[in-house]
Amino acid sequence: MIYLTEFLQVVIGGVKIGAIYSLAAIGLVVIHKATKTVNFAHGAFIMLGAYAGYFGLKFLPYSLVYLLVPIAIGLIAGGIESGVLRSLRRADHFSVVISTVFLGIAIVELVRVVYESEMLSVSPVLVGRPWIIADVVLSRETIWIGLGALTASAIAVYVFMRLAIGRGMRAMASNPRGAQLCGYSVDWIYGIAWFFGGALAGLAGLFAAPPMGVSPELALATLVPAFVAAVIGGFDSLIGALLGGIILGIVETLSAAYISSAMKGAVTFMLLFAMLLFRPEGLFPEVKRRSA
Amino acid sequence: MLSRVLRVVAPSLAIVLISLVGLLCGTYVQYVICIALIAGITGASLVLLVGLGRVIMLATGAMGAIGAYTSTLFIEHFRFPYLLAIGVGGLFGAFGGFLLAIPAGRFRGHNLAMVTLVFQAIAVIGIRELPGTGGSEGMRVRPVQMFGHQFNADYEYLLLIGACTALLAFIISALQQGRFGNTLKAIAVTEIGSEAFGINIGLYRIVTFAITSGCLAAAGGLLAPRIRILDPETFGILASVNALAYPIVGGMTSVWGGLIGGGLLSILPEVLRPLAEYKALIFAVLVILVIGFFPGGILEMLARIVSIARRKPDLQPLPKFNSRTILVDSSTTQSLSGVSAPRHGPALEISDVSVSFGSLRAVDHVTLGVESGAIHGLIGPNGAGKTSLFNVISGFLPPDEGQVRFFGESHIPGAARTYVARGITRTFQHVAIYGPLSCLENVAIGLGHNDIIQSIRSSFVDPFRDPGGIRDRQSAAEALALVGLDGRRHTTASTLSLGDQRRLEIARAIVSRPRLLLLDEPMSGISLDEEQKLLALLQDLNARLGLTMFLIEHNIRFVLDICNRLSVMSAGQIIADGAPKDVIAQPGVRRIYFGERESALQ
Amino acid sequence: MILQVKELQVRYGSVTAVKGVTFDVQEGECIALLGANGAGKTSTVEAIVGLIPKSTGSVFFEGIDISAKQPSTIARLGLSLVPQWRELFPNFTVAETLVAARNAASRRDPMPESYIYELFPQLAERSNSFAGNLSGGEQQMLAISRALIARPKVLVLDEPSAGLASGILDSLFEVIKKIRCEGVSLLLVEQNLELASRIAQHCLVLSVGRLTWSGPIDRAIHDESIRNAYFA
Amino acid sequence: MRIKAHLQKLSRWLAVGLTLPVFMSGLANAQQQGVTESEILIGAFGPLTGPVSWVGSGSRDGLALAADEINRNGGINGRKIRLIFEDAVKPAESIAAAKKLTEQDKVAVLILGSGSTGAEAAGDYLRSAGIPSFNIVGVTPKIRDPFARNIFHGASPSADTFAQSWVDVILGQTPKPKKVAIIVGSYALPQASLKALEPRLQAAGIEITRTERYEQGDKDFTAQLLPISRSKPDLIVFLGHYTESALAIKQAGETSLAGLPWFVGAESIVRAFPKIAGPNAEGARSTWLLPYFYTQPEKPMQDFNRKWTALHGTPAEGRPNYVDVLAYGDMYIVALVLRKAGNDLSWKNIIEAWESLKDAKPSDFGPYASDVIFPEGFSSTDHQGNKKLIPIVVKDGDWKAR
Repeated sequence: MIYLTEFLQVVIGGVKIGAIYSLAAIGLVVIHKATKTVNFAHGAFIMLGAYAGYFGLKFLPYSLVYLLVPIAIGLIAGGIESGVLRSLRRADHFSVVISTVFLGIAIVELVRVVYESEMLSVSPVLVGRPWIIADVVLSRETIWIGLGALTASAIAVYVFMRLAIGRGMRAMASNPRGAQLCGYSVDWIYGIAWFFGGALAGLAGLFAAPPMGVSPELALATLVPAFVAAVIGGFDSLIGALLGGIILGIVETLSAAYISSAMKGAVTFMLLFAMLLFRPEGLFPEVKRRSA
Repeated sequence: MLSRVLRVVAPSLAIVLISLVGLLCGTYVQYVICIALIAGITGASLVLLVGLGRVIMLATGAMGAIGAYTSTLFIEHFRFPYLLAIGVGGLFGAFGGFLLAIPAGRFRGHNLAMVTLVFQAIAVIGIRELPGTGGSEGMRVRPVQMFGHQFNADYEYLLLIGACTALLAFIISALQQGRFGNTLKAIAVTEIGSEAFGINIGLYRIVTFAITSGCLAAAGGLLAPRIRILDPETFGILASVNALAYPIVGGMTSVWGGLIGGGLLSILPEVLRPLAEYKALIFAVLVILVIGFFPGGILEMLARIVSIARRKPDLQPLPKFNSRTILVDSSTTQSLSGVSAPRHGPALEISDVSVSFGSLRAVDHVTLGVESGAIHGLIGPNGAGKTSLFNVISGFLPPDEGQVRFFGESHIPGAARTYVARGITRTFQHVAIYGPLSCLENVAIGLGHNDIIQSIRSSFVDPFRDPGGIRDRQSAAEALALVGLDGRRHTTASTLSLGDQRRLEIARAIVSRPRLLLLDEPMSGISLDEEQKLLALLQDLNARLGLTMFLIEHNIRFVLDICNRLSVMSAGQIIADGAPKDVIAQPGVRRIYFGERESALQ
Repeated sequence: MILQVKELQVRYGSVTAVKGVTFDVQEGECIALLGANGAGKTSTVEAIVGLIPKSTGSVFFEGIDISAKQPSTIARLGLSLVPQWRELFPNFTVAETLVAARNAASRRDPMPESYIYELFPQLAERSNSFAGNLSGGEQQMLAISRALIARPKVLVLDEPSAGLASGILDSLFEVIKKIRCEGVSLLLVEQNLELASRIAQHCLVLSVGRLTWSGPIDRAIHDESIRNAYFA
Repeated sequence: MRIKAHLQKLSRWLAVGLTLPVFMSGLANAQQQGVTESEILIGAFGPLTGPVSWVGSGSRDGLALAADEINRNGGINGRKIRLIFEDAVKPAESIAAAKKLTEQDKVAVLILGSGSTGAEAAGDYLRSAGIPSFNIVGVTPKIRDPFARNIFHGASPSADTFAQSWVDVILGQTPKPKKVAIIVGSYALPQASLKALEPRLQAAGIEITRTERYEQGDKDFTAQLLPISRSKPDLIVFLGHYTESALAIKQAGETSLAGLPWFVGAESIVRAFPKIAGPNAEGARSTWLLPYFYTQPEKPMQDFNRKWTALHGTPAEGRPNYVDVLAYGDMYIVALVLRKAGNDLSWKNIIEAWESLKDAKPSDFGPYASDVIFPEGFSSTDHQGNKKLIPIVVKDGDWKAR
C-alpha cells in the first residue's frame, strides 16, 4: 500500500517539526516550574539564539557555537529577570505576564531594527544523503533535531532532578516560604531559572535555525507551538513538554496533509482548547500530593 | 444627583467636544481623530474586562473583525441601514464574547490568556476561509449611505463617529461607574467576600465578556468605512496586543483610562512618523516602562500631578438619622426588625459533620445545636478544626459526611451564594470588604440585590431617576448609622481603621435583615478599647433585632462576656458545651489550654 | 547575647499586629514566647527571620544587624525557624527534604542524616515516602529536622504542638529537650503553658501585640493574674 | 558599521521631522500644490516595519538614490526634489499616510511604495483625491480597476501580465510539461497571482494535477510535497515569498521529487534563494521585470550597485532588492514627466504630460542615470508603464536574466 509509506513520511516530518516544538517548550516549562510565571518573551529568546548562531558560525566552529550561544542567551534572560522583572514581581502576577508579552515584542523589534535583512540561512550541521528505509526518506537534519530535542530534555531533567540548583528550583516551586527557610534566596533561584530557561531557548534557536531560517518571525512561529506543547505535557513536567511537542508536530502535519493547510493552524488551537478543557493538568501530570 | 449624572456623561461630552474642535482642523487631522476615537472606545471597553475583570484579553482583534465584517456584509447583501448594521455587528460580537466566556470561566492567568488567543486565531482563520469575505486579499467597503446621502467628506465621518463613540462611551461609563462596575470591583478584590453576598461570579464574568466584545465589535463596524478595505491582517494578533496596551498605559480603573490610553497610543505612530522604523520598538518599551513605574497609568500620573481633592461628601438630601433614635423609637426599628422577629426552635443544627484533608481529620463527627436568638461561641486551640467547621456551616466547604440545617430547612452544601436570600450572612477573619468602593456602596452590595439584570438596569437608571436606588441607599445608610459609621458614607473603605472596617463588615452583614449572623474571629487584631465598643454593638443588635449569632473566637475574655452558650473544640471534636462559666471550669477544657501539670496542682 | 530584638513593629494594612516588642536571647538559653491566639506571636518570629516585612524596629544576630536581610541569608547565618504550619515540600521525600535543608548550612558542616534518624526513629522508616503523605506528628518531626540539619545557632519553633494529638506531644517535647542540651539556643513559641514549661526557664507573655510580662516560667504558671492576662 | 548607518538615518529623519512644520507654512502661497521656486515636494509611503519591511525600505532607498542624483545634477528645470517617505502597511496606516502627504504636506506627486492591501486602500482614496499617483510595486488588480486618470503604474506589470509571461515560459520548457502542480500561499499576493494564472494554464491545455496551500511563514512543506509527488506532475509552480519557496524546494530535494523542474513567482528572485534552496534549485525558472539581475556584470547594473553603496553604506543581506532598482528607475520616470510638464505643475498638466510620455528611460533625463529598468510608455487609456517581462533561470547557484 503506497499510502503507508506516505503516512510514515508525514509522521517523520511531524516528528522533525515536533522536536523543535519540544525544544522550545522545555525552556518555557523550566521557567514556569520554578517561578510560576509563563514567559511570553520565550519566542524572542529562541530567535536571539538563532541570530547568535548565525553570527557565531561566521567566526567559530559548530562545537563552540553550540556551547557559547545557550550560555549567552541564558545570561541575557537572567539579566532581564533580575533587571526588569524583579521590581515587577512585587506587583501582581497580572502585570508580570503582560510585561513579558511586550518584552518579547521589544526584543523582536530591536533585532528587526538593528539587522534589517529579510531571512538569513544557516547550513545544517549534519550534511549528506538522507537514509531511505522502505522508500521512506529520513533526512540527517531530522535525526539531528530529534537528537537535539532528546539531549536538551535529558539535560533539563538531569539538572532539575539531580543537581542542587534543580532541587532549589523544585523547592521554590513547591513552597517558596519553606525554600527560603532552607537558605534558597528567591532572587537567586529566579535568576538561575530564567538563565536555565534562556539557555534552553538559545539551544532551541540553534536547532531551529537551519530548518526554519533566521528571521524576526521565528519568535511568534515558535512561541505558540511551545505553549501548546507545554500545555499538552502538563506545564510542570519536562518529559511532558518533550512528548507534547512531538505529539503536536505529528498532529499538525497530519492535519495539513490529509485535511487542508489552513487547518494546520486551526488544529493547533483546537488541540490546545481541548487540553485546557478536559485535561488542564496535561497528559503527564507531575506527581501531585495534597499537602496537609 | 447632578454630580452623579455629570460623572457618568462626562466621557461622552469630552468626545463630542473633541469632534467639534476637530471640525476646525484639516481633513488629515480629522481622519486621525476618527481613528483615535475608535481606539479610545476600544480601550474604554477593555477597561471593563481587563481593568475590572482582571482578564488578559488577546481576542480584541477578532471581536473587531466580527463587527467590521458582519456590518459590511449585512450592508452589502441585505441592504441594512448603516447604524442598524453596526448594531447587528455588535450583537454578533456580544455572542462571540459569550462563546469565549464559557470556557474562560474555568481558567485564570496565563491559561485564560491562551484561551482568548485561541479564539483570536480561530476567528481570523475562519474569516479568511469564509466565502464572500474576500479572504486575505481583503474586502472593499462602500462609503456609508444614510438617509439617501453618501458620506464622503472627513468632517461628515467625524460627526458620525463622534456621535456613535459618545453613545458607546456613555454605555461603558454608566456600567463602569454604576452598580455593575462596583460589583466587578468587589469580585476582583475578594471572590469569597462577593460569593457570600449572592454575587454570581461566573454569570458576571460571562456578561462582562459579552458587553466588552459587543462594544469592540461596534467599534470595528465604525472603523470599516474609514479604512475602505477589510483584511484579516488589520484584526490580527498584533492588533489585540496593541489594544491590550490601551487600558494599561491609560489607566485600568476607569473609562477615562481606556479613552486616554487608546487615543494617545493611536496618535503615537502619527507623531513618531520621522522615527517610523523605531515606532514598534518605542511602543513596546513605553508599555514596559508604564507597567514598571506607573502601574496606575496616565490616570495615576494625572491624579498625582493635579492631586485632585478627596471626593466631596455627597450632598444628597437623605432623611437625617440619629443613631440614638433608631434604637429607641420602635416605629423606625419596625421596618428594621420586622423580618427577623425571634422565633423558637433551633436556628442552626449540625449533625454528625466530618471533614478531612489527606491524612488529617479536621472535623470528626461533630453534632451541635444553636438556639434561635442565642449568641453561641465556639473556642479551641490552633488547629482544633474551628475554621473548617465554620467554613462548612457558611457553605464554602462541603462536608465529607453529615448534615447542616438552618431553621429546620435542610441546607444545600456549598451554595454560599444562596445564603443572603435565606437570611444567613457572615463576616470574615481577614476583613473581606470591598476596598476601592465607598462605605455606602459596600453595604449596598450586602443587601444581596446583586442579580445581573438588576445591577445593569440600576447602573443606567440610578444616576437619573434611581427609584430602586433610593430604597437601597436608605437602608444602607440606616445600617451604617446603626454601627456608628453614619458620617463616613462616602469614604473609600480601604482608608478606614481596622475597627471601622470591622464595623463596616457588620453593617454589610445586617443590612439585609438576616436571621442568623456567622462571625469568623471578629476580634482578631482588635485593640482593647475597640473591643468594648464592638461588644456593645453586637449585644445591641442581638437584643434589638433578635439576631441569632454564631461565632468562633480566640479572645476568651470577649467570648465569656458576650456569649450565652459556649462550645469547645479540640482535635476535631466537641469536648464541652453549655453555659460559658461552667464550660471554662471543666478540667478537660483547662487542660487543653494550660496542659497536664497545671490541673494536677489545682 | 546571641539574638537581640529592639522595638519590633509589624503592620498589615490598618492592623498593627506587633506594637513595639523588645527582648533578647542569651547563648544556650531557651526562652518561651507565650500568649493567646492572635496575640502576634507568629508575626513576631516571622518578622525576626524576615519572612514578613517589619514596619519598624531592628534585629541583631551575633552582633550583626539582620533587620534588612533576606530570609535565606538569615537562615544561612544560623537563625532557622520551624514555621507554624510546617511549610514542607509535599512532592519531596523525607530524605530529599533533608538534602535540600543542608543548603542552609553554608560554611558550617551539616549534621549527618544518621543523627537525625537517631533523634526521630519514625522518620528513618518513612525516609522514602513523600512529605505530603506523613501524619501530622511525622510532618512536625521532619520540619524540625529540616531546620536542625544545618546546625543552627538559634532554633525558633513556632507552636510545634499545634494540631497534634496529645499522645505525640510527650515524645516530641522529649526530643526538643534533647536538642536543647546540644547547646542550641531555643526560642519556643507556644500557646500551651505546661508544654513550654518542660523546656524553657524564662518566658515572655505577649498580649494583643505587646509584651505584658517576662520572668521565670514557674512563676508565670502559678500566678493567677498572668493566667488571666493570658486569657485576655 | 551598521550602527553608524542607523545614527545617520536617525539624525536625518529628525531633521526632516523638525523642519516640516516650518516648511509647510512657506507652502501656503505656492501657485501649484507642492511646488516652490526652488523645490518640488514628492511624497511616498511603504512598509518600513513588520514582515514586508524589505518592500518599504527598498522603495525609500531607491527613490532617495535617484532624487539625490537628480538634485546633484541641477534638479528638474532648476528645482530640487524633496522626498518625504512615510511608513505604512495596513489599510488604516496607508490611508493616513496618503492623506497626510496629500492634504497636509501638500505634495505634488504621490508614489505608492507598497503592494499590500494597504496600497489598495490608499488607491481607493487617491482615486477620489485626484492627485497624480504612481504605483511602482503593487501587482494586484484592485489598484488598477476601476481605471482612474490620476493613477499610473510603473515598472511592475499587472498580475495578468505576469501570469501570461509565466505561461509562456512554462510552455517554452523542453519537454513541454502537460501536468503541473501548484503550491500557493494563503495570503494576499500569491492568491492574486493564482487567480490570474489558473485560467491561463487551463486555456493553454495544461492539466493542474494538485493545488496545495500553505500558511504565511510556514517552514515545513512535507504535507504539501507528498500529495504532489503522488500526482506525478512534470513541473511544480510555487507562488509565494522566497523564504517559503526556498525551504520547499530544499525539502523537495530530499524526496522523490528531487530533480523535477520548478517555476517560482517574482518574490523568489533574490540572491538568498539559491543559497537556501541548495542544489535542487538549479534550473528553477521565473520571469523578471528588470533587464538585469543584481549580480550580472552589465555596466548599468554595476553602476547602480556602486551608487547605492556610496549613498546608503554597505548593504545588509538581501539588499539592494528589486524594489530598490525599480524605485530608482521610476523616480526618473517621474522626473521626466515633471520636466516635460514645464513650469505649470498643476495636477491637470502633470497628468497630461504623463499620458504623453512614450518609451521613457532614466538616461533620457541625463547621461549619469543608469538604465536599470525597461523603457515605460503611457497613454490616456493605458497607464501601465512597463509590460515587458523576460525569462530568468537559476544557473550555477545564481539567478541569470537572459
